[in-house]
Amino acid sequence: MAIENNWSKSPIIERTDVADSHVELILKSPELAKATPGQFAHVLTPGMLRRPISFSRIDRSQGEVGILFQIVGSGTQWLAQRQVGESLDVLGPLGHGFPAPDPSRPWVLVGGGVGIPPLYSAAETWISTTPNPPFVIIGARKSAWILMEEDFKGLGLAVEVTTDDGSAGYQGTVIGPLEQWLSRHENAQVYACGPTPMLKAVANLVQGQVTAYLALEQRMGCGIGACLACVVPARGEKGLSYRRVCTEGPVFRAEELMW
Amino acid sequence: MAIENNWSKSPIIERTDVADSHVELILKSPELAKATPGQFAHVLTPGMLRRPISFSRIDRSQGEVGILFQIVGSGTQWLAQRQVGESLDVLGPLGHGFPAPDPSRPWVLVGGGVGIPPLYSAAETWISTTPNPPFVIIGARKSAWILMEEDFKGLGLAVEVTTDDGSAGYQGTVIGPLEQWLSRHENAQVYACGPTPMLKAVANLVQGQVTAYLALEQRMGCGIGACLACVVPARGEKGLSYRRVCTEGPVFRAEELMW
Amino acid sequence: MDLRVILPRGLELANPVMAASGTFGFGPEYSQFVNIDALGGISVKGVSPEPWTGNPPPRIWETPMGLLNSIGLQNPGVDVFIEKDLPFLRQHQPRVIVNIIGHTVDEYQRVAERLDGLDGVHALEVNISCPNIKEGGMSFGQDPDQAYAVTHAVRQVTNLPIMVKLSPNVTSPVLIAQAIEAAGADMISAINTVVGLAIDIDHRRPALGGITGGLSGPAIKPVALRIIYEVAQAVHIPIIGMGGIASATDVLEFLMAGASAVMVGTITFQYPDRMNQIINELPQVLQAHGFTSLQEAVGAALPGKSTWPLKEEIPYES
Amino acid sequence: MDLRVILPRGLELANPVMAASGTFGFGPEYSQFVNIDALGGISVKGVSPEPWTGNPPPRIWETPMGLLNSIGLQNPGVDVFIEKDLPFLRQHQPRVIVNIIGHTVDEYQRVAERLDGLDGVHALEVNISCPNIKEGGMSFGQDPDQAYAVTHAVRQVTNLPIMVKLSPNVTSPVLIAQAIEAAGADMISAINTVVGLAIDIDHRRPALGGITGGLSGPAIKPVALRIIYEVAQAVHIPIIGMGGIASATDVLEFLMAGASAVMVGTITFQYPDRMNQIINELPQVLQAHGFTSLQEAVGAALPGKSTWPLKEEIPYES
Ligand SMILES: Cc1cc2nc3c(=O)[nH]c(=O)nc-3n(C[C@H](O)[C@H](O)[C@H](O)COP(=O)(O)OP(=O)(O)OC[C@H]3O[C@@H](n4cnc5c(N)ncnc54)[C@H](O)[C@@H]3O)c2cc1C
Ligand SMILES: Cc1cc2nc3c(=O)[nH]c(=O)nc-3n(C[C@H](O)[C@H](O)[C@H](O)COP(=O)(O)OP(=O)(O)OC[C@H]3O[C@@H](n4cnc5c(N)ncnc54)[C@H](O)[C@@H]3O)c2cc1C
Ligand SMILES: Cc1cc2nc3c(=O)[nH]c(=O)nc-3n(C[C@H](O)[C@H](O)[C@H](O)COP(=O)(O)O)c2cc1C
Ligand SMILES: Cc1cc2nc3c(=O)[nH]c(=O)nc-3n(C[C@H](O)[C@H](O)[C@H](O)COP(=O)(O)O)c2cc1C
Ligand code: FES
Ligand code: FES
Repeated sequence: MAIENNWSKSPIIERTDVADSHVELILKSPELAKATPGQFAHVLTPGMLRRPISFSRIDRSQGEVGILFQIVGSGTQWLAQRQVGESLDVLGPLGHGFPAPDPSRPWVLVGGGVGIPPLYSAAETWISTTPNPPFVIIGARKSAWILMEEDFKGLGLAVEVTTDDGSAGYQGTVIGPLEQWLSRHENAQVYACGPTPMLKAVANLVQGQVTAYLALEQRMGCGIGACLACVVPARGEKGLSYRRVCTEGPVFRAEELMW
Repeated sequence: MAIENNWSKSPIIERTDVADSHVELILKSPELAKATPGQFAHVLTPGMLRRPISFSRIDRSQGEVGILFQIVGSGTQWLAQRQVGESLDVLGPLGHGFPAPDPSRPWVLVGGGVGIPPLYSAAETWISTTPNPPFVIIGARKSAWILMEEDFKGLGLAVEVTTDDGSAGYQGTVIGPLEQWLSRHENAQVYACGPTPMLKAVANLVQGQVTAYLALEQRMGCGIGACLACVVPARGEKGLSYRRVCTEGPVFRAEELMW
Repeated sequence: MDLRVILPRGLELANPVMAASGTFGFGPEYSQFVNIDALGGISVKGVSPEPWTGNPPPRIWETPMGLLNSIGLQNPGVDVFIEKDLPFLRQHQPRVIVNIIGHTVDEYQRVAERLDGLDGVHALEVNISCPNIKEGGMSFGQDPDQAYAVTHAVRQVTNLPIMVKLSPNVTSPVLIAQAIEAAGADMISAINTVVGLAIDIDHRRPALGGITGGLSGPAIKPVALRIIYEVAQAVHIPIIGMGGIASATDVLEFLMAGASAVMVGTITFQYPDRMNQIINELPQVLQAHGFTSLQEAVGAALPGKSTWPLKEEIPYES
Repeated sequence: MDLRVILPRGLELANPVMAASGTFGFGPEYSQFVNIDALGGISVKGVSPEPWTGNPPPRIWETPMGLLNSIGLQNPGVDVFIEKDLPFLRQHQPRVIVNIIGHTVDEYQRVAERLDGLDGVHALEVNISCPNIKEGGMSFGQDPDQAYAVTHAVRQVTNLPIMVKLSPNVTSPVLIAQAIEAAGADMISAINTVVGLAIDIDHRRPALGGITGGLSGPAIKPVALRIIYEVAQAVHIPIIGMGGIASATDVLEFLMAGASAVMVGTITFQYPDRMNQIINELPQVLQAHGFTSLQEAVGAALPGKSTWPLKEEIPYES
């Protein structure tokens, strides 16, 4: 997949408080809208480093993308205060996103917390390219943090919700429903994004027996492969080494990752 | 003179672009309005240090004060962007201001650049307490930077203007007109504020023979006497030492200063 | 939550937040803006046996998230301190830590001797960042032998709790700290300012009258934490941490790195009541991070004490 | 205004602004955001004789106006650099400075030897902040004798212009700089990062996988300027200055403090084109401050060179 890198000032055309301390911004940007699901925007905030945020929606025809984030610190706080009409300074789309699903195989989207939005963009982008719609499993700590459930349903998808505290859906993590679904589907493709412990559990579950693409998070400097800050230990062509989430990732195959 | 220190959030009730890169803000604050002319406000800006600014007007009855400043760096830039309705976080009034003029003696106000505003507050405050109105000499590098001329005239005062480049009034510094005025007035009282070279010239001119009060500038830390950052070499009760502009000053008698 | 801190030789703080030397004068200056009775302690401006003149102005300059100062330790001398300032401090709650300075070992000893046993003086903080005028002007704090000599000399003449203040401007702060401990200090305070310089480009000269100055404020926080983290593993005496603290979460960082209490300096210039705020917020910040006491947080990020299995966890950030 | 900089052994820069090692990869990474042909030079990521793995993540952490990193000098080794990266650099204008690293004197020598005489390599920058694994792990840059030894060894095997990069984490940077000069270096680059640490209070552990890290960015600018100002008075070779540069006026500060050229690192992460902007603005900034050439500004704030009578002026700030 060719990486098209750009640097733009992208106007905010919509701003939504989507959940308790979660905000989605829609940006007008034909450049960013060339993104592949799983790629990210590196957004300028007042801190010393830009903030990486995945695309929650990619509308190529309208030249619009969404970013959906949780307010966790100074940068996301600042982002949450931006208003329609202001512009964001964004490097992107960056990184290697998810590969398109093989139409001949069943696929499942497994998202946790702020890992859900990039999976929505994957669903939206590829739903029309596969005969079987993906199954969606999304989890969060509590029901207030379940993101984009209605959006998935708007695509006509079946959505299984899990919460740690049982305040909505299945009580527990996404792993239970995933295990059940995998037991019923052969030759499946798993697309997952979420907190590291969740991704580890997915990798443990599939044990290299099922194709699983995991989108990782790591603290980043440059975001474009120059500083080697964002690494994870992973097996590449040249064996085990620290590989860059910003360029070799954020999406890795589960069996590449050494945990 | 008792120092009344306060710390307040003072709302901006008026904002005026008074000259090329000079802004005056009027603050509502009964506490600040207890100030003596020559005292200053220590204003919170985004930098690591507050910014000291003298009062340009003190209206005790309305509980309002003015600060008038030139935009020179990051702090004054930020201040210049404040709008009516916002509040400033101010420590003050701080320091020792000018003593009230002896009504039996003639007085003259000598101001250079942003040293002019505190002299206006002196004129306004004490004009009704002395039978002889003060003579006013104000200078700047160029006519666009002559401040508050109309305000002085509004008090019915005679104003001599000087500019370095001759673009308004007398070409040259305030020292020429001051010398002339002093030659015609015995037992005078000089109130001066302006750039250090101007104040030095005033001190040189009076040579301890004429009472002269000089309001100094120095880079400040705390603004309240704790850090010893803001000193100038000056003679006090205990002989020559580094004395604090923020507390022993900003107003010193010319003969105290060691330059 | 009980915020008391018990330190050696009976030094007990009502809470771990103290004013840092040189940024809080001798107490009265800030008392109109700060509830000084709520502070754990006040380290006063450095005092010497005789008055010191200090450096020529300008003495202060802003840098990115930092402050350069070259006050040059101007002070009226220990006698004036005792007569004029100590009576005020005596009337207030915070523990009084007298920061002492000298140009020779003998000067340190004289000022320490003079302060020993005085009502209202609760501890000494030995500032060893002064130039040793007998030994070529390098500071006492930059050489383990000299740091030892000063500490030892002060120890001989006082029963007060002594903390010795580390300079960060050395290759190995740990070696200095070990010398200080060996010489009989009860505590280490760390860190003093980092030597820096700014250029006044309009006047084509160094910005400060003293040419170089000491860098303080949030900019140096990582340097302070590094030194405290390393020293905490190398000595057995408590550490009083400082350098860029601006919030209660900053205090928690210092505690976790190994400090038993902290001092707060530069941020007071912007926000005079910040120490009061920090003291008010600290219990809640400790609780939110799973601590049931202040003491539990001290050293919580040190090897061994950290509740996280370092080796396992660090390669795989969660 | 002519911005060219003539440095020893025929090293000539089109302008004084270069990319700092480790923040600009090997060139191609940023080339889609930056006009790299406009840069004076590029110091590439440190290269060693064999590949280095680097430190466990997390490797980067934000601090107030600064950045902590513990990359641990991960690099593919000099052979991969020559095969894979040098061809790209060779096609571009900026002078290529290869930052070299080693764990032993011998390793430094090997990588220098390998690079000598290669088309497209214009200078070596010897990063002596690496731990000396034969001498207990303290870095080569923290001891004058070891700094001398590395510099001397590299000098033996190459005719390329050599700059040696000072560590700020020492008691006396001047002593190290003098050792480097005596060992035959053509230039000094200063400064490398300042050792620091942050605590991840949520996880009760040091924030970085490598525990401590190197502090860079505007926070350290005063430290860099101080070291450059002092070293400029103590050596006769040119200094390449860096540490927190974010603007053309920052560059002017470094020039006045004694640097002949500069490198820019951390700010590039926020603003990839900042070096281009600085180069564009520099002539105008120099002019506005009364300089008619770049060279005039170099050392303009040093004693003697400063146009201001220091003694007279400093006590009476105008
Ligand atoms: C490829 C990628 C995609 C991401 N997509 C999303 C998304 O779609 N929605 C969302 O809410 N979050 C996403 N994150 C996490 C997001 O980057 C962080 O929540 C954000 O950077 C926090 O910034 P802050 O200033 O609010 O927090 P602070 O804690 O103040 O940030 C301090 C520093 O740590 C970094 N940091 C903090 N948390 C993380 C983290 N989890 N991962 C990486 N760096 C971090 C910040 O970037 C910054 O440099 C993504 C991260 C990566 C690497
Ligand atoms: C007692 C007193 C009264 C003053 N009254 C006025 C006034 O009425 N109107 C006015 O325009 N200016 C006045 N000044 C000067 C004013 O404080 C500075 O212009 C202002 O601080 C510049 O801040 P900055 O952030 O814009 O500039 P920067 O250059 O970015 O400031 C950097 C630092 O230097 C300090 N600084 C810069 N210039 C001066 C200066 N001339 N004096 C003291 N500190 C300085 C700043 O406070 C800050 O700490 C006064 C100064 C003092 C000491
Ligand atoms: C203006 C100023 C004056 C200082 N004077 C002293 C002093 O007299 N003795 C001393 O030991 N430390 C002195 N310090 C250092 C502080 O006590 C403290 O160690 C340092 O500033 C770091 O803390 P901070 O970042 O919170 O300010 C001074 C610091 C400043 C800013
Ligand atoms: C992420 C990162 C990696 C670095 N890697 C190297 C390196 O490999 N070799 C080296 O000599 N310096 C390295 N440095 C130091 C920089 O070259 C520079 O000396 C320092 O960052 C100060 O400049 P700055 O504040 O402009 O970034 C690195 C700095 C950073 C931030
Ligand atoms: S963030 Fe710099 S290499 Fe990935
Ligand atoms: S500014 Fe602190 S004593 Fe004057």
